[in-house]
Amino acid sequence: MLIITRISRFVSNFQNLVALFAGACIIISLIGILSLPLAFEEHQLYPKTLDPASSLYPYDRGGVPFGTTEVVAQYPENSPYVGYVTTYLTPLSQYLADHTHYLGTTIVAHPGGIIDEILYNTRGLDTVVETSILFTAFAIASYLYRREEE
Amino acid sequence: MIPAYPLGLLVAFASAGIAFFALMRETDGLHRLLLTDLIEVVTLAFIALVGTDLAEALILPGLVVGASELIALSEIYRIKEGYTRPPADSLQIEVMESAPAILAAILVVYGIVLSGFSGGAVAGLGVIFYFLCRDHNERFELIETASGYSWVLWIIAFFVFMIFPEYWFFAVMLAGSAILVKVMAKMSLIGTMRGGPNA
Amino acid sequence: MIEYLVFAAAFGLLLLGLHRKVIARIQMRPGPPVWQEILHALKFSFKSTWVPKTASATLYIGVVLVGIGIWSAALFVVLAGESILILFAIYMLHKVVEHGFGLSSGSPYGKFGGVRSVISAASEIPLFVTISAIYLFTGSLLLRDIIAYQGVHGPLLLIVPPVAIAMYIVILSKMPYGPFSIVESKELVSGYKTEHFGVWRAGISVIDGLKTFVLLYAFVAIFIGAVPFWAALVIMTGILVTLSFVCAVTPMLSPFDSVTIQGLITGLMLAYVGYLWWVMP
Amino acid sequence: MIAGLEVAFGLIALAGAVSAALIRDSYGKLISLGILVAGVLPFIVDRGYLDVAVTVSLIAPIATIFVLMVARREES
Amino acid sequence: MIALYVVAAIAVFAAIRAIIEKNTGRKLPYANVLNFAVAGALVLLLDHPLSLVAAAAYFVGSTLESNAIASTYAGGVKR
Amino acid sequence: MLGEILHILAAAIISWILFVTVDIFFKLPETGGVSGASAIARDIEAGGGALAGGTMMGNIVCSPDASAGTLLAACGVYVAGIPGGLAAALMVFIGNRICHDPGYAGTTGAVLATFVVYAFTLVGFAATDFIAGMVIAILTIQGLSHTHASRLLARLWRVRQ
Amino acid sequence: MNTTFILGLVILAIGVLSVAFVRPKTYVARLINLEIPAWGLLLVMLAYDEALAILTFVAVTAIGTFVIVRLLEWRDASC
Amino acid sequence: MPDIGGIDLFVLEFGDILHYYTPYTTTLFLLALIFTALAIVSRPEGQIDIAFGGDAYYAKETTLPEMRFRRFMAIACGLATMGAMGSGDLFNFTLFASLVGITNVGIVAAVKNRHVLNAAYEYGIVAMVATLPLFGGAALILATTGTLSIPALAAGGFAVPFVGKALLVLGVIGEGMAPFYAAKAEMFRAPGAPYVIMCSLSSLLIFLRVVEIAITI
Repeated sequence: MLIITRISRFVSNFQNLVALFAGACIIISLIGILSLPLAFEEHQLYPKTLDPASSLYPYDRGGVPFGTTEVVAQYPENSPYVGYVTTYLTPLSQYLADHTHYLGTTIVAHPGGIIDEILYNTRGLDTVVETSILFTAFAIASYLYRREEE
Repeated sequence: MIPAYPLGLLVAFASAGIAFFALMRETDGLHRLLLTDLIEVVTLAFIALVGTDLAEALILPGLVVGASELIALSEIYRIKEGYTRPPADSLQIEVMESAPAILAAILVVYGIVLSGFSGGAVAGLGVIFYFLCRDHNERFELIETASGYSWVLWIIAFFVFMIFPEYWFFAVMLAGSAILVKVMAKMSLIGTMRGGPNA
Repeated sequence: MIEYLVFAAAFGLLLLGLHRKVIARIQMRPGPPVWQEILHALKFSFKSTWVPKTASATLYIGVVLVGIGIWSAALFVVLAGESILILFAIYMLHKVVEHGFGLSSGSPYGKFGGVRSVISAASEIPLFVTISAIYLFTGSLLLRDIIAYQGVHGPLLLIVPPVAIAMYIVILSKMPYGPFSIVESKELVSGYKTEHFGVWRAGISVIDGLKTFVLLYAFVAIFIGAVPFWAALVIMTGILVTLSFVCAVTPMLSPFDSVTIQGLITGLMLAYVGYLWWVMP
Repeated sequence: MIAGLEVAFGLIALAGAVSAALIRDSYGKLISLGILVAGVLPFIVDRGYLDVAVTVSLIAPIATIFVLMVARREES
Repeated sequence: MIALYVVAAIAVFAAIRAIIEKNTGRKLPYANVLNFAVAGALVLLLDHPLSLVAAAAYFVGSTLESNAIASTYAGGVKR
Repeated sequence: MLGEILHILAAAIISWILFVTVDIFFKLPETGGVSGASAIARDIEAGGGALAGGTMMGNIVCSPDASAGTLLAACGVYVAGIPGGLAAALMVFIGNRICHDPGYAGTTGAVLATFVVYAFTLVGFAATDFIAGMVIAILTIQGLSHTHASRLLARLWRVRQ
Repeated sequence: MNTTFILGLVILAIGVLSVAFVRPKTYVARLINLEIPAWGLLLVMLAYDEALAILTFVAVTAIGTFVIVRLLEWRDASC
Repeated sequence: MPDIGGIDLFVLEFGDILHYYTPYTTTLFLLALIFTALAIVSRPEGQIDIAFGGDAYYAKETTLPEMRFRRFMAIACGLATMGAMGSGDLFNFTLFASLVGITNVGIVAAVKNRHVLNAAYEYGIVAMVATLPLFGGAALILATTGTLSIPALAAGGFAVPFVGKALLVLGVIGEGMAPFYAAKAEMFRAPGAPYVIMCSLSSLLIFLRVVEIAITI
């Protein structure tokens, strides 16, 4: 009975909460290490193909601009325009792609490109949720901050 | 030859274990906050190890989640500990007069070119750096409103994607620029949340 | 439909009355009559009713309706042989209803009841171990599949007795006057129910009746299998009497101790399920 | 990149990381961090991500300046 | 290629010197040599106009960093 | 192989002379441009060096000066000929502004170095030689012995005065 | 499985250790040490060619540093 | 897919991310909806506290801006919970779980009581740290199976590592289930019942959901 009381005293103090959770995570990490090696599945969604010669390197996924591109999506039937954004280049990025070789990242970060395709089209809901998290966090911070100001 | 993924996982799991061990031993609130930042890094390592385009698209939300929770928690910590007096002066060295304007200009322009999340973060950093060294008495609400509207724009863009996919071009442009404005505004707000007149 | 509800609520209240009676007899008291709880429910229905000034009115009323709603749903889930996951989800969400009762009134006693109900959140965890153990055997969580499985292989009570014990403890933690019923212990007046009176209290009685009936009936269905309805009622009464014995002879634990004990039980159950998982082909 | 160079810059990065971890003085830590960055950048450039390299090398000092804002108070 | 090896060797040397030096003020010149070496190496690694920009950005950035560290170390400007 | 090493050494000497001349001409050893430069000078003096030389070294650390100009100009010439060198000069100029440097030593040095390096590429030197040479040159000033380097610079500074 | 990847993992591990067992145990030391695993992770991302992620990660890390610095500043001002 | 939540009632498609509702998740979704509606329409109660050692009692007032802010957070929490209930994608689910964590902190962060803020901060640290098991678990499952879609994983043919599931469950438990409830219990001392119960409801619901996920995949 004594040990139970001691455990419950430890658990009831919320200052120990983080330590408790950290302990649980350590155990899981150990299980993780013990369960190695885990094999890496080779058939992944949205695999990479690298073409160092391309001016879009490392984001050149081929395809025809304003046409279709092969994108390994989970449910291609749900995104009828899958692959359209992947090949799209705005005039600016087209200019960069034509004249330089090492700006692939900038070109792809500019609207269009595979990452925008994933972030905005096939997995757009992730982005919605994630911006909501940002929004909520800022709502909390700015509410607290401005309440102090008054 | 050991394959890369299990090796990476081994390091990631070990790092997670070490980080959690430190967290378990730590009692000070602010040190705990710093350690959570460390744990964010380990989290991203897990995602980065996947190594596909999808992983990259997942790192971005992961990053934003970590940063935003850090912001909210730091503010709660400040209120909880009752640190209410704004900091008196910032760093007073020569480069603080010369560097911010140029660097911020470069970063903001580059951020606008990038657009999207990455652009927002880069441009936001530039704006923070600028505000850090200048007197800032711009309107807090104004930036907030701008960011709110851009959020709405982005949501609209998302639904355009889902419901009228034939207007995808319009949607991708809208989404890219709205996210840019939104993230930039949010990030620059941190720069202004340092006390001072109407900050 | 409605007659099932009325019957279940009335029978559940009758069981609760029996519960009080058995406890009283064990403790050498005469105890209230068996139908006392039913009378209570009827009595409260006709008493004057309003909402306290400090209360959050909508929540104060709404949560009663939600409580009745979820347990009615639970009853039909059990009767229709749907997924027991839904049943247990409702069981867990009963917790939220308790919070709603406790916190909505603004009374300190109610609030403490509500806070304790958060503390006792550990009592739900053995449930999920139960679920996973059952799933290991039956490969399905639909109640009708489980009953069908037992029709072939015999009652689960005999196949996996520890799991049945875990479920028994889960039911025990929801019984009044038991070792785990910290949310309505007497130092908090009536715990989360303190500030609900009149029709609202009658509503709570209905919830309690339905809850008791559904949990016991689910126990019979999950661990004993298909039996005639009257036989099920008899078995339920029998289980209730054993529960009353346990409640009568054990002291009430302090809030955190009760949680720790439930946590330890969960740990044991996890080990057991892990063992089962290991030895199963 | 040629193996010898990889080793050289890897050593720089590693030395920077280890010394940043071990040095106790804030300024020393920051300088070691600069050494770490110096070791990392050639790897980025070697892979051909010049835009990334430019951004990283501009952002790294900004982060250092942020840290300096508190390091100064610590020392005084 | 020899140029690249020379630069890399100097970089390693400078990094080690900077690390083993104790005094902050005297560390910085060594770090400065490292910056020179790495900026040179960046261009030598990749012969492209943009790598000039990268080298310049790196050099300016790290100089700014050294400047900020040194100035803060000196106690900042007295106003 | 050997020829290239000799070229690099020659380039090192040429760029050494070039940047030290320009820096001393622009009075870098006189005062620290920023407080950090003065602090480095103090530390070097405390380590047995000369103050004027230390100040110049501090200024080299804290802002892109003629040495940086030479290096970047050499890089510029390497990647794009004369226009590259001039672009490098522009970047050094921006760098000077970022680092709160009031002078124009870096820009001047870069423009001068562009033409010097270009001229030497016409006589058989490679621009890469100058990059490596410049790194060696800066090593002799900043990286071998602060004491001796600062005394040498101080002596040169007295000549200028 | 190349140098970048291994180097990244090693630096990540060093960094995690240095943050977890930081000496001296001050906020600033921990804050600076936090950058080490970040650079290790950057190298890991680089090994998988996740350039855009690197770009964002660097910027967000700097912002995160700023958030904590700001908190420390408030703390210094109030204590 | 194993029939543990019943058959799919309907499926909502957002590109690669499906939202699907079984009778089980529909039940949970409806409950979240009901309590969100309650949080929208009801006003906070005037909590009465006793000053111990005397007969005095005092009422805690909730100011209007505070109430608005907390109501906003409660609604956000409800929406996040509803999203997590239907989500058919592991990573999306973890994002919703993180959103639930941060809104839970937000619901109590507006309270000025130091004790409650302390609890909220501790809870916030755990919620933030829980992103490692959550995202780590999702990433691990993605790497070892090559997909994130729950229906696809549930259809079988994938060897989902046990660690991945354990990480996911642990992450959700960290968002406020037993035995990590201590901070939550303290958070409940804050006034404002309709909003505070959203904290408990949301963590219960996402826990119920993750149990279903862990069993199905």
